[in-house]
Amino acid sequence: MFAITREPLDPQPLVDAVRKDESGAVALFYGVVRNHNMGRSVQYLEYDAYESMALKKLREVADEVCAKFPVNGIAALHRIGRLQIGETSLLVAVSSPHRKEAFEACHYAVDRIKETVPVWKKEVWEDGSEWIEGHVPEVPERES
Amino acid sequence: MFAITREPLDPQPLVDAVRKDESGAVALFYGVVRNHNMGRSVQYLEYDAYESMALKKLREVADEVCAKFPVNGIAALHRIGRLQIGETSLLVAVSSPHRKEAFEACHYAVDRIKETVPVWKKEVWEDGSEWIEGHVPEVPERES
Amino acid sequence: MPSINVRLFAGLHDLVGKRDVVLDLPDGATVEQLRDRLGEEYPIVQPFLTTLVCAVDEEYVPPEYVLHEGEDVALIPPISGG
Amino acid sequence: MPSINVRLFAGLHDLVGKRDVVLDLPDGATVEQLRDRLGEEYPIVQPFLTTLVCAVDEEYVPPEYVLHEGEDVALIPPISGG
Repeated sequence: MFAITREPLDPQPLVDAVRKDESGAVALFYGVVRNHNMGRSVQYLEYDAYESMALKKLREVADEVCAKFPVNGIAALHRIGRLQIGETSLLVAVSSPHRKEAFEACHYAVDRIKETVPVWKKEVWEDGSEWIEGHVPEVPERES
Repeated sequence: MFAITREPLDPQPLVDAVRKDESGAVALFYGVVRNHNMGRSVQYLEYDAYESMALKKLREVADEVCAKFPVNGIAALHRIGRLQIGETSLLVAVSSPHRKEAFEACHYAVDRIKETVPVWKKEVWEDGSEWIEGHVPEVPERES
Repeated sequence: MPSINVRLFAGLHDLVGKRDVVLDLPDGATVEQLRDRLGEEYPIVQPFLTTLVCAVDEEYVPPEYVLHEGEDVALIPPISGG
Repeated sequence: MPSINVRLFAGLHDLVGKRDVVLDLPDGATVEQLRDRLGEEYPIVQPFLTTLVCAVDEEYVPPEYVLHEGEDVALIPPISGG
Protein backbone atom coordinates (compact mmCIF):
# COMPACT_ATOMS: atom_id res chain seq x y z
CA MET A 1 0.00 0.00 0.00
CA PHE A 2 1.78 3.07 -1.31
CA ALA A 3 0.38 6.42 -2.40
CA ILE A 4 1.03 10.10 -3.00
CA THR A 5 -2.28 11.75 -2.22
CA ARG A 6 -3.96 15.08 -1.46
CA GLU A 7 -6.37 13.46 0.99
CA PRO A 8 -5.83 13.26 4.78
CA LEU A 9 -3.87 10.13 5.69
CA ASP A 10 -5.56 7.28 7.55
CA PRO A 11 -3.16 5.02 9.48
CA GLN A 12 -5.47 2.06 10.20
CA PRO A 13 -5.58 0.57 6.67
CA LEU A 14 -1.79 0.81 6.57
CA VAL A 15 -1.36 -1.10 9.82
CA ASP A 16 -3.90 -3.71 8.72
CA ALA A 17 -2.05 -4.08 5.42
CA VAL A 18 1.39 -4.70 6.92
CA ARG A 19 0.47 -6.92 9.90
CA LYS A 20 0.76 -10.61 9.20
CA ASP A 21 -0.02 -13.48 11.56
CA GLU A 22 3.71 -13.99 12.08
CA SER A 23 4.20 -10.32 13.07
CA GLY A 24 4.87 -9.54 16.73
CA ALA A 25 5.52 -5.85 16.22
CA VAL A 26 4.36 -2.99 14.04
CA ALA A 27 6.20 0.34 14.01
CA LEU A 28 4.21 3.23 12.61
CA PHE A 29 5.76 6.62 11.89
CA TYR A 30 3.84 9.87 11.52
CA GLY A 31 5.56 12.87 9.99
CA VAL A 32 3.48 15.80 11.22
CA VAL A 33 3.52 19.51 10.44
CA ARG A 34 5.03 21.43 13.30
CA ASN A 35 4.57 25.07 14.13
CA HIS A 36 8.18 26.17 13.88
CA ASN A 37 11.39 25.45 12.00
CA MET A 38 14.80 27.07 12.34
CA GLY A 39 13.32 29.47 14.89
CA ARG A 40 10.59 30.75 12.58
CA SER A 41 6.88 30.39 13.20
CA VAL A 42 5.22 28.33 10.46
CA GLN A 43 1.62 29.06 9.40
CA TYR A 44 1.17 26.04 7.14
CA LEU A 45 3.07 23.92 4.61
CA GLU A 46 2.53 23.44 0.91
CA TYR A 47 3.85 20.17 -0.54
CA ASP A 48 4.70 19.64 -4.20
CA ALA A 49 5.69 16.31 -5.75
CA TYR A 50 6.70 14.65 -8.97
CA GLU A 51 3.85 12.31 -8.25
CA SER A 52 4.49 9.33 -10.50
CA MET A 53 8.20 9.26 -9.72
CA ALA A 54 7.58 9.80 -6.00
CA LEU A 55 5.30 6.76 -5.95
CA LYS A 56 7.93 4.73 -7.80
CA LYS A 57 10.63 5.82 -5.34
CA LEU A 58 8.41 5.01 -2.33
CA ARG A 59 8.09 1.48 -3.67
CA GLU A 60 11.84 1.26 -4.26
CA VAL A 61 12.51 2.29 -0.67
CA ALA A 62 10.12 -0.46 0.44
CA ASP A 63 11.97 -3.02 -1.70
CA GLU A 64 15.28 -1.85 -0.24
CA VAL A 65 13.95 -2.17 3.32
CA CYS A 66 12.59 -5.66 2.65
CA ALA A 67 15.98 -6.74 1.27
CA LYS A 68 17.84 -5.30 4.26
CA PHE A 69 15.62 -6.17 7.25
CA PRO A 70 13.52 -9.21 8.22
CA VAL A 71 10.19 -7.46 7.81
CA ASN A 72 6.77 -9.01 7.19
CA GLY A 73 5.29 -5.98 5.48
CA ILE A 74 5.80 -2.29 4.74
CA ALA A 75 3.51 0.48 3.53
CA ALA A 76 3.88 4.23 3.10
CA LEU A 77 1.70 7.21 2.22
CA HIS A 78 2.82 10.78 1.52
CA ARG A 79 0.32 13.59 1.51
CA ILE A 80 0.83 16.66 -0.69
CA GLY A 81 -0.93 19.99 -1.16
CA ARG A 82 -1.63 22.37 1.72
CA LEU A 83 -1.20 20.95 5.22
CA GLN A 84 -2.03 22.73 8.47
CA ILE A 85 -0.06 22.48 11.73
CA GLY A 86 -0.63 19.05 13.27
CA GLU A 87 -1.68 17.34 10.07
CA THR A 88 0.13 14.20 8.97
CA SER A 89 2.34 14.48 5.88
CA LEU A 90 3.90 11.02 5.95
CA LEU A 91 2.92 7.61 7.30
CA VAL A 92 5.26 4.63 7.22
CA ALA A 93 4.24 1.28 8.73
CA VAL A 94 6.56 -1.72 9.08
CA SER A 95 5.81 -5.11 10.62
CA SER A 96 8.31 -7.68 11.80
CA PRO A 97 8.36 -10.71 14.09
CA HIS A 98 10.32 -8.65 16.65
CA ARG A 99 10.29 -5.05 17.80
CA LYS A 100 13.96 -4.19 17.21
CA GLU A 101 13.74 -4.95 13.51
CA ALA A 102 10.40 -3.17 13.19
CA PHE A 103 11.83 0.02 14.71
CA GLU A 104 15.09 -0.09 12.76
CA ALA A 105 13.43 -0.87 9.44
CA CYS A 106 10.82 1.86 9.90
CA HIS A 107 13.43 4.44 10.86
CA TYR A 108 15.58 3.44 7.88
CA ALA A 109 12.57 3.67 5.55
CA VAL A 110 11.78 7.22 6.71
CA ASP A 111 15.42 8.27 6.26
CA ARG A 112 15.51 6.84 2.74
CA ILE A 113 12.19 8.43 1.79
CA LYS A 114 13.64 11.80 2.75
CA GLU A 115 16.75 11.10 0.67
CA THR A 116 15.15 9.78 -2.51
CA VAL A 117 11.45 10.59 -2.96
CA PRO A 118 10.90 13.74 -5.09
CA VAL A 119 8.64 15.72 -2.77
CA TRP A 120 9.13 19.34 -1.67
CA LYS A 121 7.75 21.40 1.15
CA LYS A 122 7.21 25.14 1.17
CA GLU A 123 7.04 26.79 4.57
CA VAL A 124 4.61 29.66 4.76
CA TRP A 125 5.24 32.21 7.50
CA GLU A 126 3.27 35.30 8.38
CA ASP A 127 5.68 37.45 6.34
CA GLY A 128 6.75 35.21 3.51
CA SER A 129 7.45 31.70 2.35
CA GLU A 130 10.28 29.48 1.16
CA TRP A 131 10.75 26.12 -0.55
CA ILE A 132 12.89 24.06 1.80
CA GLU A 133 16.01 22.61 0.22
CA GLY A 134 16.77 19.32 1.86
CA HIS A 135 18.62 16.46 0.20
CA VAL A 136 20.24 16.42 -3.20
CA PRO A 137 19.31 12.91 -4.40
CA GLU A 138 22.20 10.59 -5.12
CA VAL A 139 22.70 9.70 -8.75
CA PRO A 140 24.29 6.53 -10.13
CA GLU A 141 28.05 6.99 -10.54
CA ARG A 142 28.32 6.88 -14.35
CA GLU A 143 25.67 6.30 -16.95
CA SER A 144 24.87 7.39 -20.48
CA MET B 1 -2.71 8.61 28.78
CA PHE B 2 -1.84 5.30 30.42
CA ALA B 3 -3.95 2.25 31.09
CA ILE B 4 -4.04 -1.47 31.75
CA THR B 5 -7.29 -2.60 30.18
CA ARG B 6 -9.26 -5.64 29.01
CA GLU B 7 -10.73 -3.70 26.08
CA PRO B 8 -9.31 -3.66 22.53
CA LEU B 9 -6.72 -0.90 22.17
CA ASP B 10 -7.45 2.15 20.02
CA PRO B 11 -4.34 3.98 18.74
CA GLN B 12 -5.91 7.23 17.56
CA PRO B 13 -6.61 8.80 20.97
CA LEU B 14 -3.03 7.95 21.96
CA VAL B 15 -1.57 9.72 18.94
CA ASP B 16 -3.85 12.72 19.46
CA ALA B 17 -2.79 12.85 23.12
CA VAL B 18 0.96 12.90 22.47
CA ARG B 19 1.11 15.15 19.41
CA LYS B 20 1.83 18.77 20.22
CA ASP B 21 2.09 21.68 17.80
CA GLU B 22 5.87 21.59 18.17
CA SER B 23 5.98 17.88 17.25
CA GLY B 24 7.35 16.94 13.84
CA ALA B 25 7.27 13.19 14.43
CA VAL B 26 5.19 10.59 16.22
CA ALA B 27 6.43 7.02 16.60
CA LEU B 28 3.74 4.50 17.45
CA PHE B 29 4.52 0.93 18.44
CA TYR B 30 2.07 -1.97 18.30
CA GLY B 31 2.89 -5.17 20.13
CA VAL B 32 0.72 -7.76 18.39
CA VAL B 33 0.00 -11.41 19.08
CA ARG B 34 1.80 -13.62 16.60
CA ASN B 35 0.97 -17.15 15.62
CA HIS B 36 4.21 -18.79 16.69
CA ASN B 37 6.97 -18.55 19.28
CA MET B 38 10.07 -20.68 19.71
CA GLY B 39 8.88 -22.86 16.85
CA ARG B 40 5.51 -23.65 18.44
CA SER B 41 2.15 -22.72 16.98
CA VAL B 42 0.24 -20.36 19.28
CA GLN B 43 -3.60 -20.50 19.46
CA TYR B 44 -4.05 -17.42 21.61
CA LEU B 45 -2.49 -15.58 24.56
CA GLU B 46 -3.80 -14.96 28.04
CA TYR B 47 -2.36 -11.91 29.82
CA ASP B 48 -2.30 -11.45 33.58
CA ALA B 49 -1.19 -8.29 35.39
CA TYR B 50 -0.70 -6.76 38.79
CA GLU B 51 -2.89 -4.01 37.45
CA SER B 52 -2.33 -1.13 39.87
CA MET B 53 1.43 -1.64 39.97
CA ALA B 54 1.60 -2.16 36.19
CA LEU B 55 -0.09 1.20 35.68
CA LYS B 56 2.32 2.82 38.13
CA LYS B 57 5.31 1.27 36.34
CA LEU B 58 4.00 2.36 32.93
CA ARG B 59 3.96 5.92 34.22
CA GLU B 60 7.45 5.56 35.67
CA VAL B 61 8.76 4.36 32.31
CA ALA B 62 7.17 7.43 30.73
CA ASP B 63 8.86 9.71 33.29
CA GLU B 64 12.18 8.01 32.62
CA VAL B 65 11.77 8.46 28.85
CA CYS B 66 10.86 12.13 29.26
CA ALA B 67 13.97 12.69 31.39
CA LYS B 68 16.24 10.91 28.91
CA PHE B 69 14.93 12.07 25.50
CA PRO B 70 13.62 15.38 24.13
CA VAL B 71 10.04 14.19 23.71
CA ASN B 72 6.87 16.28 23.55
CA GLY B 73 4.57 13.56 24.82
CA ILE B 74 4.30 9.85 25.58
CA ALA B 75 1.39 7.51 26.17
CA ALA B 76 1.04 3.75 26.60
CA LEU B 77 -1.73 1.17 26.89
CA HIS B 78 -1.37 -2.51 27.77
CA ARG B 79 -4.22 -4.89 27.13
CA ILE B 80 -4.73 -7.96 29.34
CA GLY B 81 -7.05 -10.97 29.31
CA ARG B 82 -7.43 -13.25 26.31
CA LEU B 83 -5.99 -12.00 23.03
CA GLN B 84 -6.30 -13.67 19.64
CA ILE B 85 -3.60 -13.80 16.94
CA GLY B 86 -3.26 -10.36 15.37
CA GLU B 87 -4.73 -8.44 18.27
CA THR B 88 -2.77 -5.60 19.83
CA SER B 89 -1.41 -6.18 23.34
CA LEU B 90 0.66 -3.01 23.70
CA LEU B 91 0.58 0.48 22.24
CA VAL B 92 3.27 3.06 22.92
CA ALA B 93 3.17 6.49 21.28
CA VAL B 94 5.95 9.08 21.51
CA SER B 95 6.13 12.51 19.91
CA SER B 96 9.20 14.64 19.39
CA PRO B 97 10.27 17.58 17.25
CA HIS B 98 12.41 15.18 15.17
CA ARG B 99 12.10 11.61 13.99
CA LYS B 100 15.34 10.19 15.38
CA GLU B 101 14.39 11.04 18.96
CA ALA B 102 10.82 9.82 18.46
CA PHE B 103 12.05 6.42 17.25
CA GLU B 104 14.73 6.05 19.90
CA ALA B 105 12.49 7.14 22.77
CA CYS B 106 9.65 4.86 21.67
CA HIS B 107 11.98 1.87 21.29
CA TYR B 108 13.50 2.56 24.70
CA ALA B 109 10.04 2.86 26.26
CA VAL B 110 8.99 -0.54 24.88
CA ASP B 111 12.21 -2.13 26.14
CA ARG B 112 11.71 -0.67 29.62
CA ILE B 113 8.06 -1.69 29.74
CA LYS B 114 9.13 -5.27 29.07
CA GLU B 115 11.74 -5.02 31.84
CA THR B 116 9.69 -3.41 34.57
CA VAL B 117 5.90 -3.61 34.13
CA PRO B 118 4.36 -6.59 36.01
CA VAL B 119 2.43 -8.24 33.19
CA TRP B 120 2.60 -11.91 32.16
CA LYS B 121 1.60 -13.78 29.06
CA LYS B 122 0.52 -17.38 28.84
CA GLU B 123 0.86 -19.04 25.46
CA VAL B 124 -1.88 -21.48 24.67
CA TRP B 125 -1.04 -24.16 22.10
CA GLU B 126 -3.24 -26.91 20.72
CA ASP B 127 -1.73 -29.38 23.22
CA GLY B 128 -0.99 -27.28 26.28
CA SER B 129 -0.03 -23.90 27.63
CA GLU B 130 2.75 -22.14 29.48
CA TRP B 131 3.34 -18.88 31.31
CA ILE B 132 6.26 -17.22 29.56
CA GLU B 133 9.12 -16.26 31.87
CA GLY B 134 10.75 -13.18 30.51
CA HIS B 135 12.58 -10.60 32.61
CA VAL B 136 13.36 -10.76 36.30
CA PRO B 137 12.75 -7.13 37.30
CA GLU B 138 15.72 -5.26 38.71
CA VAL B 139 15.50 -4.41 42.39
CA PRO B 140 17.19 -1.51 44.17
CA GLU B 141 20.64 -2.53 45.44
CA ARG B 142 20.00 -2.42 49.21
CA GLU B 143 16.95 -1.36 51.12
CA SER B 144 15.22 -2.22 54.39
CA MET C 1 3.86 -9.44 62.84
CA PRO C 2 0.67 -11.52 62.95
CA SER C 3 0.17 -12.47 59.32
CA ILE C 4 0.78 -11.01 55.91
CA ASN C 5 -1.33 -11.03 52.77
CA VAL C 6 0.62 -11.88 49.61
CA ARG C 7 -0.64 -11.33 46.06
CA LEU C 8 0.08 -14.02 43.49
CA PHE C 9 0.04 -13.81 39.71
CA ALA C 10 0.42 -15.81 36.51
CA GLY C 11 2.02 -19.23 36.99
CA LEU C 12 2.26 -18.75 40.74
CA HIS C 13 -1.45 -18.03 40.89
CA ASP C 14 -2.15 -21.18 38.86
CA LEU C 15 0.07 -23.38 41.05
CA VAL C 16 -1.30 -22.13 44.36
CA GLY C 17 -4.83 -21.84 43.06
CA LYS C 18 -5.47 -18.53 44.80
CA ARG C 19 -4.98 -14.86 43.99
CA ASP C 20 -3.86 -14.11 47.57
CA VAL C 21 -2.38 -16.17 50.39
CA VAL C 22 -2.00 -15.21 54.04
CA LEU C 23 1.30 -16.27 55.61
CA ASP C 24 2.36 -16.15 59.25
CA LEU C 25 5.83 -14.71 59.67
CA PRO C 26 7.97 -13.78 62.67
CA ASP C 27 8.63 -10.14 63.44
CA GLY C 28 11.48 -8.78 61.37
CA ALA C 29 11.01 -11.37 58.62
CA THR C 30 12.60 -10.62 55.26
CA VAL C 31 11.41 -11.21 51.72
CA GLU C 32 13.68 -14.25 51.63
CA GLN C 33 11.88 -15.73 54.63
CA LEU C 34 8.54 -14.94 53.00
CA ARG C 35 9.49 -16.91 49.91
CA ASP C 36 10.69 -19.84 52.02
CA ARG C 37 7.45 -19.79 53.99
CA LEU C 38 5.42 -19.91 50.78
CA GLY C 39 7.49 -22.93 49.69
CA GLU C 40 6.76 -24.71 52.94
CA GLU C 41 3.03 -24.16 52.66
CA TYR C 42 2.90 -24.85 48.92
CA PRO C 43 5.75 -27.22 48.04
CA ILE C 44 4.68 -27.18 44.38
CA VAL C 45 6.10 -23.64 44.00
CA GLN C 46 9.55 -24.52 45.37
CA PRO C 47 11.25 -24.85 41.95
CA PHE C 48 10.20 -21.27 41.17
CA LEU C 49 11.04 -19.52 44.43
CA THR C 50 14.45 -18.19 43.43
CA THR C 51 12.99 -16.43 40.38
CA LEU C 52 10.39 -14.52 42.42
CA VAL C 53 10.91 -10.83 43.07
CA CYS C 54 8.93 -9.19 45.82
CA ALA C 55 7.01 -5.95 45.41
CA VAL C 56 6.09 -3.96 48.52
CA ASP C 57 3.58 -1.16 48.06
CA GLU C 58 4.03 -1.56 44.29
CA GLU C 59 7.80 -1.13 44.35
CA TYR C 60 10.36 -3.88 43.78
CA VAL C 61 12.46 -4.67 46.88
CA PRO C 62 15.54 -6.86 47.39
CA PRO C 63 15.49 -10.26 49.20
CA GLU C 64 16.91 -8.75 52.39
CA TYR C 65 14.05 -6.25 52.68
CA VAL C 66 12.38 -6.48 56.11
CA LEU C 67 8.60 -6.68 55.87
CA HIS C 68 6.29 -4.61 58.02
CA GLU C 69 2.69 -5.07 58.97
CA GLY C 70 0.24 -3.25 56.74
CA GLU C 71 2.44 -3.31 53.66
CA ASP C 72 0.96 -4.40 50.36
CA VAL C 73 3.05 -7.42 49.39
CA ALA C 74 3.19 -9.25 46.05
CA LEU C 75 5.42 -11.97 44.63
CA ILE C 76 6.34 -11.29 41.01
CA PRO C 77 7.41 -14.13 38.70
CA PRO C 78 9.61 -13.17 35.73
CA ILE C 79 7.53 -10.74 33.71
CA SER C 80 6.59 -11.17 30.04
CA GLY C 81 4.40 -8.28 29.03
CA GLY C 82 4.45 -6.39 25.77
CA MET D 1 17.04 16.11 -31.27
CA PRO D 2 14.35 18.69 -32.07
CA SER D 3 13.17 19.76 -28.62
CA ILE D 4 12.75 18.30 -25.19
CA ASN D 5 10.02 18.72 -22.63
CA VAL D 6 11.30 19.31 -19.10
CA ARG D 7 9.18 19.02 -15.96
CA LEU D 8 9.71 21.63 -13.23
CA PHE D 9 8.75 21.49 -9.56
CA ALA D 10 8.68 23.45 -6.31
CA GLY D 11 10.87 26.59 -6.37
CA LEU D 12 11.90 25.99 -9.97
CA HIS D 13 8.25 25.88 -10.99
CA ASP D 14 7.61 29.13 -9.13
CA LEU D 15 10.61 30.91 -10.70
CA VAL D 16 9.87 29.84 -14.27
CA GLY D 17 6.14 30.14 -13.82
CA LYS D 18 5.39 26.94 -15.74
CA ARG D 19 5.09 23.25 -14.87
CA ASP D 20 6.89 22.27 -18.12
CA VAL D 21 9.28 24.01 -20.47
CA VAL D 22 10.32 22.94 -23.96
CA LEU D 23 14.02 23.42 -24.71
CA ASP D 24 15.87 23.07 -28.00
CA LEU D 25 19.07 21.09 -27.63
CA PRO D 26 21.67 19.77 -30.07
CA ASP D 27 21.90 16.04 -30.75
CA GLY D 28 23.92 14.27 -28.05
CA ALA D 29 23.27 16.96 -25.47
CA THR D 30 23.89 16.04 -21.83
CA VAL D 31 22.04 16.89 -18.65
CA GLU D 32 24.67 19.53 -17.99
CA GLN D 33 23.87 21.22 -21.29
CA LEU D 34 20.17 20.99 -20.52
CA ARG D 35 20.67 22.86 -17.24
CA ASP D 36 22.78 25.52 -18.95
CA ARG D 37 20.12 25.95 -21.63
CA LEU D 38 17.45 26.45 -18.97
CA GLY D 39 19.65 29.12 -17.35
CA GLU D 40 19.99 30.94 -20.69
CA GLU D 41 16.24 30.98 -21.29
CA TYR D 42 15.38 31.78 -17.65
CA PRO D 43 18.29 33.69 -16.11
CA ILE D 44 16.40 33.87 -12.79
CA VAL D 45 17.11 30.18 -12.16
CA GLN D 46 20.88 30.44 -12.66
CA PRO D 47 21.76 30.57 -8.94
CA PHE D 48 20.03 27.21 -8.49
CA LEU D 49 21.30 25.29 -11.51
CA THR D 50 24.12 23.45 -9.77
CA THR D 51 21.75 22.00 -7.17
CA LEU D 52 19.43 20.49 -9.78
CA VAL D 53 19.49 16.76 -10.36
CA CYS D 54 17.97 15.40 -13.54
CA ALA D 55 15.51 12.51 -13.64
CA VAL D 56 15.01 10.62 -16.89
CA ASP D 57 12.06 8.26 -17.10
CA GLU D 58 11.68 8.65 -13.31
CA GLU D 59 15.26 7.65 -12.51
CA TYR D 60 18.02 9.96 -11.29
CA VAL D 61 20.87 10.37 -13.81
CA PRO D 62 24.29 12.02 -13.56
CA PRO D 63 25.20 15.35 -15.25
CA GLU D 64 27.07 13.57 -18.06
CA TYR D 65 24.01 11.55 -19.06
CA VAL D 66 23.24 11.97 -22.77
CA LEU D 67 19.58 12.77 -23.41
CA HIS D 68 17.54 11.05 -26.09
CA GLU D 69 14.36 12.06 -27.84
CA GLY D 70 11.20 10.71 -26.27
CA GLU D 71 12.63 10.46 -22.75
CA ASP D 72 10.61 11.84 -19.87
CA VAL D 73 12.87 14.50 -18.38
CA ALA D 74 12.52 16.36 -15.07
CA LEU D 75 14.75 18.73 -13.11
CA ILE D 76 14.69 17.97 -9.41
CA PRO D 77 15.63 20.65 -6.87
CA PRO D 78 16.90 19.40 -3.48
CA ILE D 79 14.05 17.37 -2.04
CA SER D 80 12.36 18.03 1.29
CA GLY D 81 9.56 15.52 1.72
CA GLY D 82 8.54 13.73 4.88
